[in-house]
Amino acid sequence: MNDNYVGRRVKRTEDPRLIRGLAHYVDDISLPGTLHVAFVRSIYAHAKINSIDTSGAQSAPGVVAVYTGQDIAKIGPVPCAGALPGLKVPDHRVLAGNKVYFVGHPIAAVVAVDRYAARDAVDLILVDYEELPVVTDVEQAAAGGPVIHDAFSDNIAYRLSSGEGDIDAAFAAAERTVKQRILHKRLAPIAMEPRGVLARYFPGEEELTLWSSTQIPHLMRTQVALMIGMPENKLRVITPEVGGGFGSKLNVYAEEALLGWISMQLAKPVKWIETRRENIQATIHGRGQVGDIEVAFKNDGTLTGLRYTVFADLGAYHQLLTPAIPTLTGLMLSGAYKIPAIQMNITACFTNKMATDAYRGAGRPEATYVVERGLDLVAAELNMDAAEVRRKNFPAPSEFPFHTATGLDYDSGNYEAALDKAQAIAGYAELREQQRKARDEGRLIGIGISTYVEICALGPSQAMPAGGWESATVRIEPTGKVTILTGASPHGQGQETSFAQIAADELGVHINDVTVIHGDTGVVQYGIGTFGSRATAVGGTAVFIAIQKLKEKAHKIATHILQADASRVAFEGGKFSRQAAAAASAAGTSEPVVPVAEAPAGALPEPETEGKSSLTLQEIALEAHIAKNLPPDTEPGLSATYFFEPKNFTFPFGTHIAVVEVDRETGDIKFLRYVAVDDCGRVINPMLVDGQVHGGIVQSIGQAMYEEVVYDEQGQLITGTLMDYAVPRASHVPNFELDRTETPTPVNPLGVKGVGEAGTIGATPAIVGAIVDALAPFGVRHLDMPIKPENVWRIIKGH
Amino acid sequence: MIPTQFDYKAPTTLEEAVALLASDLDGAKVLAGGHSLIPAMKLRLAQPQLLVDIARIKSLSYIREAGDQILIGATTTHYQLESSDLLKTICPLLPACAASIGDVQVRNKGTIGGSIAHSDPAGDWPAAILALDAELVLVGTSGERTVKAENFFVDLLTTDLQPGEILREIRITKPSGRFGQAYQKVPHPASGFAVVGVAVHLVLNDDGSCKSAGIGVTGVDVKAYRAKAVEAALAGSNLDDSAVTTAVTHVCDGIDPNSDLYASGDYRCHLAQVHTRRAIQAAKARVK
Amino acid sequence: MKLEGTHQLEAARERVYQSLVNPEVLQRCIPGCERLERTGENTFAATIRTGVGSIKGVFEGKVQLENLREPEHFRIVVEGKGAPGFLKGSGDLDLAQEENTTKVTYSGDVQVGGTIASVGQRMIQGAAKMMATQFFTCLGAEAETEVGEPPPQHGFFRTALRWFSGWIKGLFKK
Amino acid sequence: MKKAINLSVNGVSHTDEVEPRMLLVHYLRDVLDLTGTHVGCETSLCGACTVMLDGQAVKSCTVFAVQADGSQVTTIEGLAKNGELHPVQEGFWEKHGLQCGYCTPGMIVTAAQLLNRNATPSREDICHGLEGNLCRCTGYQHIIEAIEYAAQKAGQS
Repeated sequence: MNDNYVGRRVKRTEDPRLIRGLAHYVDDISLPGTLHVAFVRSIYAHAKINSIDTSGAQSAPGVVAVYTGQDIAKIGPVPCAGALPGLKVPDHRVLAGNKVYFVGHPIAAVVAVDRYAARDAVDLILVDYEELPVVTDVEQAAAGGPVIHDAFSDNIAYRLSSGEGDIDAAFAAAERTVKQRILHKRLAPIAMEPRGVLARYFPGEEELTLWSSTQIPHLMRTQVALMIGMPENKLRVITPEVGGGFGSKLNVYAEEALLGWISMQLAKPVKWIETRRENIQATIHGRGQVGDIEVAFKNDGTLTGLRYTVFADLGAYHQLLTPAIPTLTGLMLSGAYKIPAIQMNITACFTNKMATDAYRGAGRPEATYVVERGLDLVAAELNMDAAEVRRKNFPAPSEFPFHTATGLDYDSGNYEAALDKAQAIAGYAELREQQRKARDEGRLIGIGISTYVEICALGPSQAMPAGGWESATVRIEPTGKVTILTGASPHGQGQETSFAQIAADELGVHINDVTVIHGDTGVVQYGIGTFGSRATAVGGTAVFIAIQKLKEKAHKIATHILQADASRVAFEGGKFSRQAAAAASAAGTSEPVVPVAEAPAGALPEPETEGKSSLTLQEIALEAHIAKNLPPDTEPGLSATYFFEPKNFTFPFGTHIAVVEVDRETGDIKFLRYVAVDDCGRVINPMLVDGQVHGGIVQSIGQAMYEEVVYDEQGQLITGTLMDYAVPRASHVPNFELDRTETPTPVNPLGVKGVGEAGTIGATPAIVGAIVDALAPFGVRHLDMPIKPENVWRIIKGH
Repeated sequence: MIPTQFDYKAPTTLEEAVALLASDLDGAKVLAGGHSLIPAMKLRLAQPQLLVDIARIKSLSYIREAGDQILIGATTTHYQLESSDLLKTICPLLPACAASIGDVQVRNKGTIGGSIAHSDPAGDWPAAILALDAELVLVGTSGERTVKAENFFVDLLTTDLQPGEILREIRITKPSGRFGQAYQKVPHPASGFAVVGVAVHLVLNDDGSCKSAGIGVTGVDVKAYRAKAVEAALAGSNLDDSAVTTAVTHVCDGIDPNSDLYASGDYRCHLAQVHTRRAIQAAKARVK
Repeated sequence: MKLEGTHQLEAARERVYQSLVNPEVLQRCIPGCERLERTGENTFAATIRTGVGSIKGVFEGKVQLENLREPEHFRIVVEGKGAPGFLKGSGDLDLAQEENTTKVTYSGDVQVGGTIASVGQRMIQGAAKMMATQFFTCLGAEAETEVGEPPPQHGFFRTALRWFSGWIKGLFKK
Repeated sequence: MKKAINLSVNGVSHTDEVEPRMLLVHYLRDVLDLTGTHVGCETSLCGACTVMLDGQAVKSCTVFAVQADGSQVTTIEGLAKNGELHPVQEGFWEKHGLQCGYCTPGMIVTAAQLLNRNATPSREDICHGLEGNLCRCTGYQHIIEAIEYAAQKAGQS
């Protein structure tokens, strides 16, 4: 492969429209005559609906229609893809029936001529509620509590135990053990663009187009088609610009199907744009686990067993992957360590809250967090250095593929190299020395380390609810322009650039001649989507292999036209050349050597290939489309499609080191340093990788220090706006010192592993570890997130 | 996100504004910068029938000296106060307090009068004007009256402004002699409102002892208040560390502190003590 | 949210009790109560227009008196629903004669839901505190009014409120 | 109840009748079809809707269109002049100051204001200047670098 683009800091091709305000998110698309939808949502966490009086709204100015749970019987249930044995699946309708189960549960939809009229009419709908007992605490839900769904006898959605090795023997024989109860509070993903849907039905064509802010256009098309009973090939989902997702748009929501259905009822375009309050109430939450971590180990720090017994707070209904998320935690409980016996016991329960589901990391941050907290506890118990106890338990690079007691085979890794590098950058030994001196002066400095492994490139289809592959089509148009269609529809990750980098190098063209198209099921072949740090490792690989297929065909055409022996025609520098000539043209070139010519106005040029010793891809593409001089039995056109099915996940890893200082008087926590060395395999664009890591770390800072979705005992969501739900700001974050090691994966030919979630997985334990370490002089070994200054102050005050 | 309907008037004189307010004492609200009122309207927690926009009354936006007083028009924006070279020289507490409000966009549009009239329990201005012992000029159909800042704040979001009255001007006695000022604030990580905010105005005697202290505290109680016990303890003291540390223990005297998700009442009072001390020390260090 | 506290009122226990369970007094003292119509022996339909500062809402609901044991105890339950959400409050009041005064001890619970719960977290405690203060300040004034005197006027409340707002220190415990 | 307003947006004069309650951001987006200005919260916090109103960065979700009557508004669409990117726009592109791009117009307008008032801001100045803008993707570091780049670039020219 050429390396003109791959591995370089290439500026994003999607940016010019975004920085000029010319990009289009769902709400930026306006169709003539669009009606607007607003929802009446439950203000109770659990209640019976005695009646709904919509008369006031029906007759209000501008109102076109009002729909309630009685009107939508023909719309199928909101889908759940988690197929676990014995899983209880409540009947989840797009509008509430005779009961509401959480604050924000949609009850009625008002359709009006504009958003102002729709909002006004919401206040005119009178719902007569009869309150029912509420259960918000997951352990109470498990223990009995008021049963939420009449169809079931209790609130336990499923129980599951997993793991390998003899866990009981490990604990029975353990020289030492530690145990800690750990909370993972609920978090709100808060994509800056809330969800939104625009639906337009064409009654003549019997076709429906949905513009939706989603991470999974194709899966959504299939599911919505099933829900509203429309042929899938008559439904087109278009994902315009998506303003962030973080897992929250890896879902099929009630509103998406309902808007499509309403558009069909009224034969008009209808639009709904989520408000931020709706977003916090009725878009999935992340995390939500309460568990006990137990670690068995030897006196020298060698780990011998790990058990995690956890209650998972699923919320009132399943969304797409709700029940699957806690099982992902179970997969990653070996962390970066050799642990011979591991067990996870899940009790997953319904509560009167919004569903939890995939939020950046999705079950894996929980695993990394409990394992890393466990390692810190082991270190504290043995009075060992936090880095050393980790180093002691790493598998060596030669031990890969490394089989874990959670049933995985880690692809490749060199954990010690990342730890060494991070320690060197941080000046770890000096930091410890500074810490000692500071403590002598009465200052509270803490150093936290996390050596994480994550599971990415989701993933082999066998391990996924439905389809873990990704698709790509690569096409060279008659004018020589390169078009890539990817199923991995991005929402900020920059695939238009990174995939174009791969293609430009592979095809020897300029990056500006490559256009990456995504997010339109009417244009792009079926795909899966962007989540689980999979876009480049799975989707990028699909692009790479599709290009190889395309080049095989081009090679065949080139051989025919050049009238050479196939073995003597080579592709180099963007040209197929007879070998003698190839050597000459291969001389070191830093710029792409075949800038694709513009097509002359009016007509395609006649191929001028007579007597040439080499052919550009453009020339071959033109021949392929004109099709007058193709080898026998060759299909015209020059395109290739590939569906890449990975054989394994990938396992990126790294070391994060956080240094904090705590204000002894106020409990304020200040970052002094933050060092991260991440290994995500081969890097396509280091600038994009850094961006992913920065963003992830800051979401971790949010989780560790600020963020928490709080429901009160009555199930009222009291962090309902960004006035109370604290998303980190610029002044909350330190300057990040990033570096990398690069251990390619053997799982895909690009060697890339994935990086989208590394920050949210690797950083939280380092930050919490640092704060706990700062408070170690007070005997503190663990604190639950978010760690607010008041928590810290109470500890200091208690001493 | 979408307020209920209302009527809107933008008078160009104060007299017109007063008359408009008087036309609907219950339903009319004054709109200045709108940065307290519009957020409440967007959540439909406030549903006024008529907004009287006083931002177009040119004569209400000014910062000027008059004799021994500083006069500030009610629609002067936070940013105008923050960036006023005059104030930086003669009363730096005001620009310092302004700079800590919300964010740059809020400061560009929000006004000192709007903030004071709204009397948010965690607003910044009330602390500063209490520390400076400001007077507020209120105007209504029956004329004008002047209220001391400490009598103006009555309760949660409740002031001495009577229906139909408009806050027209803030008057502050120009600091003189050897004085130092400081504003210390712990912003809420989400809203930016003061978890605790402490404004200090210290005047020293020639021997360095404290002649008088004005201390305004916000965020702690349902309304901003003057920490009179602290002021009293400081007056006449030599302002050394022990005097200050002892004085600040009184900052919550007589207060039942707010508790919310972010900070309990205990912690708030503790923070109030720490930041009152830090603000006093900073003010002392700034005495020229 | 729990609230509890004690008030010392300058009146005999029977007199205080009678004021407390008198619907006319309740209407005057429940902040913003515009209508209180008897619908049963001890239940009333209520319209409450209340709020703080510019934050206002109209709540339709009911007021109920329970567990009446004259002159020592009763329970009051207030419920209202409106566009900003709902609020529910209940309190047990115990009255004890102490020489010429009556000590009213109460403990209660306030719940809010809907918009006010989702956006008003920061101020709910203060608002509840303010309203409870208004309620008890008013009740105190009512109970201390001599029989036959006209009921206290609004202006009196405003003044009293100012003085009493500092006085209920320790009233609220979360 | 509608009121007539006249304002200049990106140098173009507009006259419309609007309900007094129409927010400036909805006027810009729904009436003028200038959709580069975004809505990200409903509590005047996220800054996605930031525009310049008479040269001052404001949150257009917290201004009624009627309040802007007679004013000059500059939105993200009006920041580039004669096809040339504003230095802050260039900085965001150069330094990868955006991912999903949703907060970006507000960030850029706010940063432009910041540099208008302080040509050589420190990292702290920049963070303080961005208090009113939330970004969920970038972790801010590249945004800060983008603004530093723009400051340097503007300083050179």
